[in-house]
Amino acid sequence: MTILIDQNTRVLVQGITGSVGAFQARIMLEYGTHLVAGVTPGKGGSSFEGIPIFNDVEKAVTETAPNAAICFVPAKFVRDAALEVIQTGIPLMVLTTEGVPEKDMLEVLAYARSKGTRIVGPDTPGIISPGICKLGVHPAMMFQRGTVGLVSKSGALSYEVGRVMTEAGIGQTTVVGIGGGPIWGSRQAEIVRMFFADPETQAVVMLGEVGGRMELEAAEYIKTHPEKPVIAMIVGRSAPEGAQMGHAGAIIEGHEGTAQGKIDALKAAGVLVATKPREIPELLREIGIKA
Amino acid sequence: MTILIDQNTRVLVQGITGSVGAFQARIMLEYGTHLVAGVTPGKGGSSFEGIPIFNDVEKAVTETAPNAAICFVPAKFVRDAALEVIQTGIPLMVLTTEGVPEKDMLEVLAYARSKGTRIVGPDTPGIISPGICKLGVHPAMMFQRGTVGLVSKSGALSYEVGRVMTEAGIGQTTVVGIGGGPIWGSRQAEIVRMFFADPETQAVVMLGEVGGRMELEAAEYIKTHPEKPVIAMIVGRSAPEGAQMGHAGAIIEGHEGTAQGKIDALKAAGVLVATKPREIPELLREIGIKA
Amino acid sequence: MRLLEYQAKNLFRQHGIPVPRSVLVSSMADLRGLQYPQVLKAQVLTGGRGKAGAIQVVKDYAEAASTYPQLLGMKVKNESVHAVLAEQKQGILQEYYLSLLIDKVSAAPLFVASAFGGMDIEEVSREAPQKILKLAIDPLLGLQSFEIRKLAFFLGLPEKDLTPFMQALFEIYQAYDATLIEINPLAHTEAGLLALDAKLVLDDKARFRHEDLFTQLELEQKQNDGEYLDSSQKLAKEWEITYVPLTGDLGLVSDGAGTGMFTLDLIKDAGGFAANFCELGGLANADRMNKSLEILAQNPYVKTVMVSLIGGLTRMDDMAEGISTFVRKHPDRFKLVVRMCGTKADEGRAILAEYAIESGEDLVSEVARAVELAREAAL
Amino acid sequence: MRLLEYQAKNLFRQHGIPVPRSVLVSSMADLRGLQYPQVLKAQVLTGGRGKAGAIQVVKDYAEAASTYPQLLGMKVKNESVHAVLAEQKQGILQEYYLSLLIDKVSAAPLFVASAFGGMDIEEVSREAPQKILKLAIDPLLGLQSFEIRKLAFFLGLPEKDLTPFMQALFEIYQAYDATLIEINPLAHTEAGLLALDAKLVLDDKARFRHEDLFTQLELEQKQNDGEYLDSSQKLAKEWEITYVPLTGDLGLVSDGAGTGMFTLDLIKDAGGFAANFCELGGLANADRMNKSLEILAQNPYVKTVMVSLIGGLTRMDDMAEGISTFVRKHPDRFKLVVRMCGTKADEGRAILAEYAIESGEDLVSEVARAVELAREAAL
Repeated sequence: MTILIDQNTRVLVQGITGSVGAFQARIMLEYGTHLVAGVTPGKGGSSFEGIPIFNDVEKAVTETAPNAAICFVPAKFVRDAALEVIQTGIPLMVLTTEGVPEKDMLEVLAYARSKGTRIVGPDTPGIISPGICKLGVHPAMMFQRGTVGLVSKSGALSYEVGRVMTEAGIGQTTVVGIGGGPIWGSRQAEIVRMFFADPETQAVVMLGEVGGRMELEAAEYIKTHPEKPVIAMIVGRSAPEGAQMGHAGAIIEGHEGTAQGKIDALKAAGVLVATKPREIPELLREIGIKA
Repeated sequence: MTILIDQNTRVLVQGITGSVGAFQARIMLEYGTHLVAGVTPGKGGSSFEGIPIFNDVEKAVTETAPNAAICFVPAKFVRDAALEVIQTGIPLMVLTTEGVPEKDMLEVLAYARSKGTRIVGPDTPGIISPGICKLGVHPAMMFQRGTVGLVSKSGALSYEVGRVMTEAGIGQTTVVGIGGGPIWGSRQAEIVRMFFADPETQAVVMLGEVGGRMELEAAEYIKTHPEKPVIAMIVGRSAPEGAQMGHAGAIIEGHEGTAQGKIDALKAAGVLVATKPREIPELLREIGIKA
Repeated sequence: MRLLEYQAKNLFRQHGIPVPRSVLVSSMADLRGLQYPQVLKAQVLTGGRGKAGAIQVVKDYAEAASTYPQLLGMKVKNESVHAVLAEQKQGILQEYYLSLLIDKVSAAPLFVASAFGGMDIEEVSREAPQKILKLAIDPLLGLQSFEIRKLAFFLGLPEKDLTPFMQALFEIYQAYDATLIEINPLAHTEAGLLALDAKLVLDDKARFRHEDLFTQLELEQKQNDGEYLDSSQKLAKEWEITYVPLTGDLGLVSDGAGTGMFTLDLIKDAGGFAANFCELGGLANADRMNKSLEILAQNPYVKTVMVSLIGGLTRMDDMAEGISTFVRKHPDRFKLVVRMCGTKADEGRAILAEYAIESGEDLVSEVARAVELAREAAL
Repeated sequence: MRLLEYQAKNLFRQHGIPVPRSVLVSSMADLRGLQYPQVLKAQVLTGGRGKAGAIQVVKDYAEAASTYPQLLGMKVKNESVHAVLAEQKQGILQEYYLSLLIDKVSAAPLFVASAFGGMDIEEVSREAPQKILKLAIDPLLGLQSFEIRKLAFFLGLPEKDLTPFMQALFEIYQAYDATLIEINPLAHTEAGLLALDAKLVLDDKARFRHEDLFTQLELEQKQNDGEYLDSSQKLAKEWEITYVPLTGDLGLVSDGAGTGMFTLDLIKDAGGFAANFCELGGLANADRMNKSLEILAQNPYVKTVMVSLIGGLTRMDDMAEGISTFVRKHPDRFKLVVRMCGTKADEGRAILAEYAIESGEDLVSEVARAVELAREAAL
């Protein structure tokens, strides 16, 4: 099994006629993802690669019954586009766009919580369940079907790790990019929990970064729910310390955001910590994951 | 069994030190309702009839774990009071106050929907499960324990009907006043649905009025879910037609709001329609409800 | 409270809604120097002005000067005309309908729109409901661009033309607690989209938030008020007690709308004729009970009063206090029949007994007694 | 963007937050006629001014006249002082702490408050966290009265005194996309509550909504900017590309923050020294790739550049176009090592091969090669 997306995922694409949206929609189609509708205001009634385009999401939902959406619109329009999807009750939405204002994201996430829509992103490559469904921009050649769940803050880093796992013959159930932040629709601990609940996933690889406290949350969750082996890699060991946001940053985040602080917390939770992608397939083999 | 409230209901009272709140809180206490907390900003730390008073709802919730709230604050403060309760996640709230601005109610109900709080009211006497729990201002002597569910728009009319039922020896599982409107937290059809789902309730009595289309909704629900006998009484057969709100009222409500229109729709749904309270116990006896 | 057209249009202008150039005519002099043709519109609160002839197109000053006094002298559904608005006549290409109202069913502000506006909109609604779009707005989220787009596509109007209208309607709803804002027609003219008419209702329950605005609007409407309100209604308005005049001779006071309406039904069934509907509402206390009887006392035809009380939130001892206060002041004004039961009913009936006021517990028999007394009084 | 204290206080004033009377000193003349004692405060963006001696109390004009030039001449954490704010000295009864910031964990605007404000607030937060209240506000519902009451009870302040502060903070968050607004201390003085200091950060991502405000604030800060930004940083700021200068000699460009940080780690592990961190972000195209190399070219110490690319959303053919554009213009500026794989990588590497640019698929070996070339260049 997979998490979040599978062979029954029916996808609506917002911004399907833009240059990025059109390029990525074609790749998703080639991969076998069921794209059922595109939305571009003003282009309703036309079509894209045989997929009907609508002026508004509600009409697209009534006529094509999507159960997931992916958004490729520019940052200043993401709030409106996301609210429109959430209002129709679509249960899963991937926001690929970078640079969405933080206040917009707070409002989108509050509305999503109230309507029961799960947001992945923003600033994320999205989700891929190799061989089954691709809801995003992951380079497909770097992933293959398998039994390891992979979750990452950084998109590129997940490609990096996917690639060495795949070269070593170790595939993935689902690969989830949660996005570059600083506000996240889905947090690492939540994705880890989903992987723990997925019977096919045998181990989880979690990729994090310096800054914030999301990896610490994940460590706390894993410590209290030691259900499956977890391997983590935290990058930014050599990065300069981030600029502090006045006193408030320190009051809220304390001094836990360093790479070393995160590595320590993960180790204390029983997580195996790698420092290079190549160590990850080795560690997976050691805990019994077979190629 | 009962609906909405039972012997495990733990009540928080907002406005417990006001004249109406204090008077009614004492009556509820005498009836055996478990009042666990009062809230009056500025009186935190004191107590009322042995019940602790708090400055804010969150603290009351943390310390006394109520699962229902009743609000006796003046109309202009109801919005704030209700939002405060809803935010803590208390699942049931009775708003007794009349004259709450309509926009305030829209906002309260939207927030309640998003947080999963059921609102009963505003402008309602509340709820009584005779002999078990009283969350409101119903005159207790007019009700007794039994097997008929009673739901009413008008508070006074439900006393009227409760009284003749009780005199005839027919008691009630729960009596729900949904409030005088024009905006309702809980609608008649929803309460009817709850009574249908309650194993102890053998029949439902529904009291309505001229105006609006709530009784028509209930008729539609009963028509498609003919699960238990329903007896209805609609008052206002002799009332003058209400002033129309421009074209918009007619576009929205059509011409369905008359008493006769409602009576016709209810009869078509298989509901027995009474014209006087005294007919109600007679009809109940005819369908096999025993004293 | 309902606003007159020109009052509503003043609010529209403040929120950027384009309306035709207009003058509130206060004398014949105001009709000079206007650019004709003009539309002269009687400023009344009742609807159906067009069909009642209270809106007249005038092609020049001479015609305006003869039409203006006619409008001022007329009544629309019993309401006298005290003000006339002269508005520049527009060349209309298409009439749309746009309103925002508080919808009770969805418990949300609801936009209603149609590309087939004008006088026959209710017929469109009955005959071709698919030509009307209803769009509920999330009360917490507020109006969003995607919702404006949806309505613009439905109406076939450019989004940028519709945006200021929808945004202003939503602002007016939020800023003034409007329960209905209606533009019919929203006219497509050579000068772009214009609000040709304006209906606006504010929520009386939210008056505390807009005291200055309400006071000013009422001041402007004042001369109208006196006209068609009888003295009972004036007092009821002042004291904020629900009071609806009817045509009979048996006065009625109740402590709830439902029980009041049921009592009305019973009066009719017993062969009586109610003189009014009057209910005290949730905050019923001794003072309001007394005041409601003072209101009824304004009606010279009423000699008998049925008081229908069943107390939950209302305390019967308070009610009895209020009744006896009235009786002390006006000992022989009414024959009173009081139905009283519920919270503190024993205490209440003891008070009534001191004043020898008839009371009982059973509503049907008390109503029968009141109808009988009213019939005797009429003989 | 961070605001200078006086800029933040101007916004505070516009939203009704009481602040001490103050003058932005532009010459010695401004120091005459003030009511002494005054506080002279260097206007810099960096924190820790008090501990750095950049805030001085002066008891009269003579003292002010000697202190002012000292402040103007000083640097606070490498930032020169270009402006000084003279503010009337206040008699402080108690120092509170109040801020509103965007909290990443609750994904909500979060008030943080304490009755123990002032310079040691971070210590309070560590040692006695129960003395700090954190209150998340629902982003759609907005700030409510009950929340103000809760904070007022916690701080032991009257609700009516705290209300204008909390409301203004929330307004500023909503109106200007502030990500942090901090008042420390919020001082209880004889004149009531006053914001003695002000920190304000606006969300650069929301600049499109506040173009005029950002431009004006930047104009005021301009002289400061040039000072401590090197020419790479200036270009990066202008082109909106993420660029952080480091102290080494090996330039780095990546198409993602995560992969960039990982490449930094690898450079360190391989014994190299990165000259910078530079990432293109999600909208990476040929132009941004070219520009990022132009930015690195401003740093004379950089002779070797590692380009670390793994394409998902980014197309490798676009990246190769950007690199070759730079190489055509500056053929011998850098030795380039490109790690390239992912979307359209074959097409991209074909383009690089035309320009004889070294490229490979494996990050670790490409980093090793880049570190080796940098070492050779340093010899």
